[in-house]
Amino acid sequence: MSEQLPVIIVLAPLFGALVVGLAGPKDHRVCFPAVLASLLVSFCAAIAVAWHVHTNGVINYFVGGWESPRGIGIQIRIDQLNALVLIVIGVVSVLVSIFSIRPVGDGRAGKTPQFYTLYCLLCVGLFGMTVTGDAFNLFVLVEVSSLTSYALIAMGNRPRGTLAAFNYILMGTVGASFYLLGVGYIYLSTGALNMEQIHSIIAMPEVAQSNSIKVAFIFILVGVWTKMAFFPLHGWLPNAYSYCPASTSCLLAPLMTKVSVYVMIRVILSIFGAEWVFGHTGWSNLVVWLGVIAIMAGSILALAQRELKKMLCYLIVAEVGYMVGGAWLADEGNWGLTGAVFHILGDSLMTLSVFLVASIFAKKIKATRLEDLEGLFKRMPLVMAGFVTAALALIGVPPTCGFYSKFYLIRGAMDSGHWEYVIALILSSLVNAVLFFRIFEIAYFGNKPAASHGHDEAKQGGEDDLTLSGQGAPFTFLFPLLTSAALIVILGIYNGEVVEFIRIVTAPK
Amino acid sequence: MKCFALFAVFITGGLLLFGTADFPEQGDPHSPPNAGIPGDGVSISHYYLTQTEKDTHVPNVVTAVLADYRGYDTLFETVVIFAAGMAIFAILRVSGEPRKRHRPITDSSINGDHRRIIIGTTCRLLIPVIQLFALYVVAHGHHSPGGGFQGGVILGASFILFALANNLTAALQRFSEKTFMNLACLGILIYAGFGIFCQFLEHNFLDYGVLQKIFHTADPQMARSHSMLGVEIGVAFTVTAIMFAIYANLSSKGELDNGL
Amino acid sequence: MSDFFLNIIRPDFNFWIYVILMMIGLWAVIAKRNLIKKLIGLSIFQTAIILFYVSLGVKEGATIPIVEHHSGPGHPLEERTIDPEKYANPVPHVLMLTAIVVGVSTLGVALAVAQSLFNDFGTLEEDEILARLKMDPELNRRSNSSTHV
Amino acid sequence: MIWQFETILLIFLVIAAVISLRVKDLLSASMIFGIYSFLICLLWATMGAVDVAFTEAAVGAGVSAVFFIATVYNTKRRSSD
Repeated sequence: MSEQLPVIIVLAPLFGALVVGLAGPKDHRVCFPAVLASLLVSFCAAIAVAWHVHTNGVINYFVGGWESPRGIGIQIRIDQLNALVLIVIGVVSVLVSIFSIRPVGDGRAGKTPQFYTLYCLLCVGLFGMTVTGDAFNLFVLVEVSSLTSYALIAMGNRPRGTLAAFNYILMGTVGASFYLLGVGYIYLSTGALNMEQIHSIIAMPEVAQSNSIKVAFIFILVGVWTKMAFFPLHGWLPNAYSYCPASTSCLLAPLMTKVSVYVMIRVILSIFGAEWVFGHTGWSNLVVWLGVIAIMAGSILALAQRELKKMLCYLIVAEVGYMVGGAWLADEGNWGLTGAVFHILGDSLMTLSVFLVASIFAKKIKATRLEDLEGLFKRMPLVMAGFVTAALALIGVPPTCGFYSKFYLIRGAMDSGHWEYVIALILSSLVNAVLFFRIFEIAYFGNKPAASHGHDEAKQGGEDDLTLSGQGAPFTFLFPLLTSAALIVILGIYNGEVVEFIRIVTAPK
Repeated sequence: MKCFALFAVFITGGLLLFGTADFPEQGDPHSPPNAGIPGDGVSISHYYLTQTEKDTHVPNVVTAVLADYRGYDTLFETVVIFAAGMAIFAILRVSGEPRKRHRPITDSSINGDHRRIIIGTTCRLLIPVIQLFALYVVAHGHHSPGGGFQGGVILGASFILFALANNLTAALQRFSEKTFMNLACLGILIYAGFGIFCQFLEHNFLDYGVLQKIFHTADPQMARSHSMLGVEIGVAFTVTAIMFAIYANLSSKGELDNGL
Repeated sequence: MSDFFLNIIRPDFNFWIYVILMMIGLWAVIAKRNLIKKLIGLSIFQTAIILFYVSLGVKEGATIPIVEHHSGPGHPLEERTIDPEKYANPVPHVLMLTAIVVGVSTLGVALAVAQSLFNDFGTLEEDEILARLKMDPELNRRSNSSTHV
Repeated sequence: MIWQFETILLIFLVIAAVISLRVKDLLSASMIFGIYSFLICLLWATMGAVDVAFTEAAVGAGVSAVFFIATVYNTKRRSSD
């Protein structure tokens, strides 16, 4: 059975979704256990697969048994790169599902089964995007994950969130269509859809020179950039993530953009080949500059925000700039690419932690603006501990993984002489420091009487006793947060091993 | 906004035309998509055209590729539809108990309205034919254009037509919300079930050939053909249910009462 | 004139048209203010891509990709040879079936979101919606109370 | 595949697309979009893509036009552009 694991990772949440869809409307209590069980199956399968990759090398799985001739069926391919991404998706989805048990302020009144069905389907899409080895199959799974995320965002019942969801639909669909168009141009010049096959054909000199391949690459890149909210195309992200239900934002913010960055790296490495992409020197410089602009713009816009979640959303935009710029550094040893992959892993956990904290604030004390956070160190010490860990990681303080990913990114930038990227990275770390220390200051030194604030808001909350219970957060909030904070530190400590694992794929051949 | 739009549009158009420069001539049977790249082994298109019937006994190559060679794609395409149904339900459906009907609509009152007598009678005559045709499209997809999607959409459209000609409530009495949501899940369950079943028989996901033992066919190819019919039926269930569900929610603002 | 048409425009006419359709669609998505118009534009954009794919699979003088079925006793399957040039390329057709279905699913969800926007704002014009948001910055908190049901 | 026929279809296609975007009445726009879908379905039938044409006839010209109309029925019929 162990050779079936790659596809089980994708199928388990699908069955979870079907169980919820069939049994959920009759009894809402079925939903959560089914979701958690299916995600845990995926998570365990992901770990088993990663272990298998570690010991035996790359796994190739041919759906339907259509192995030869090459490319007639759909191939699932798991190497070191996506094994790690799969584990991260597993961790995040399981933790957020635990967080989502208490639907306070989620705007999903009476729609719990639909929420969990969409949640599982979103995980199906993300897992599927990660494992697939087929260019067109990737499009279908991108659509699965996009469609569900549109719905999850629009479920919030807040007019601004709905408007953001509509804009997201337009931009997301245009982006996916661009990706589809790029695959069309690839198919036009190579006649193939399997990533390995396309890669071997593009290595032929007469194909590599053709205009259609270049146009295909540009379209695919623009499509993926739209999905990951790379700077000029980031318009949909801040509103969509800050006005959607809490659990949704905790799931989407860490995963959607990072998996899209993974897709970009997969496209560079597995479809077009690093030699072909970085062979066009002008492109690499251009994209690194775009990344620099994205980092600066994201940081500056984050400084201007007064709402915690909005601020975090602009930080995501800056982080995407790190990863895209880093992946395109094209230094000799591919350290930039390695750093970008490591940053995908680390940043998912950091984003998860800060969004969990922001959601806990919003749920428990109805605080969405920075000024509302006064005196929180005393009221919720554990939550703030998690927040501090994540913030230090985002700033880039040593024992956390944020430091090491920035270290590898800067090493790559120095090797390739992209000093503007180094400067942008350091400046943005400073901005992060300013942002988070501002919050710490408010939360530590501000001493607004906590009780009066809590009561006024709690009356509106009605039956949710959470708001009233004041001190501390319940276990289902704390467990995901503290786990992810711990993982941030653990990933930082074991960075050498993880990077070595990543280098098997990213090191120049 | 208009300036930006023009700019974006012309950049896109220019890029597309730039890529057109080295297009193969249209209709050229030896172009890369149609015949592959020389030196890369068998072209997938040629393989499908020449080997499909030997591999699966299905003359309609498109159906065979859709349901078998690239069946994994089609599974997730069905999942996309299912997700859309769930999404619309999650976005639009008004929660809680549906509002009580002022005037219960029974069979007698459906066609009692004189303005609707022509439409009603025509639909009564048409709908059975449409539904029969939809079933034919699903079942005959192996030999002629058609298959689960087309059949499913037509079947769904027949319910939509019924709702348009009479009213949504009357349609929902025949095809209730619970039924279509369960039907949608069931469709995917059938599709994925075929795949999982192959896994239990120690083959890869969706490797239908191994189902020979179950269907008692003479060769694995015939088992593939039968399984394709099975998964097409699953697709048709989901598509029928979701198409009607989308219409029902869109036309009644999620209240599922008086629609269009 | 007709020579010019046959030699220059005609061979790539499909590609010209699909580029034009795609530009029309994209323009509508960006520049139109009405949300329904944007969605019509989006659909046109998607069909243009489908047109592009289908044009790839065309072969001069070929028929539909359904191979002739005569597996009688006189025609054992293994001995038959099929000339792939006689049939249109099935791969783009398969891919585009998927794309059409994905397109209609997205359209359905988008229309649902548009209706839900209409419930919130009472209009489908983008500029009016934005103006209303500006006038009433607290709108985003308006329906919060209803979500706690 | 007759090229004259195809050319005429392609030209009509562009005309239908432009009109459906220019009409201010959304109901008409939806209907013209249905016509557009039907034309493109004919085009695909002439190109040998029968399955695609079949799907487009059912989905594009049939169901999605109905979805548009259902939405227009529940919202406003007039559009400013």
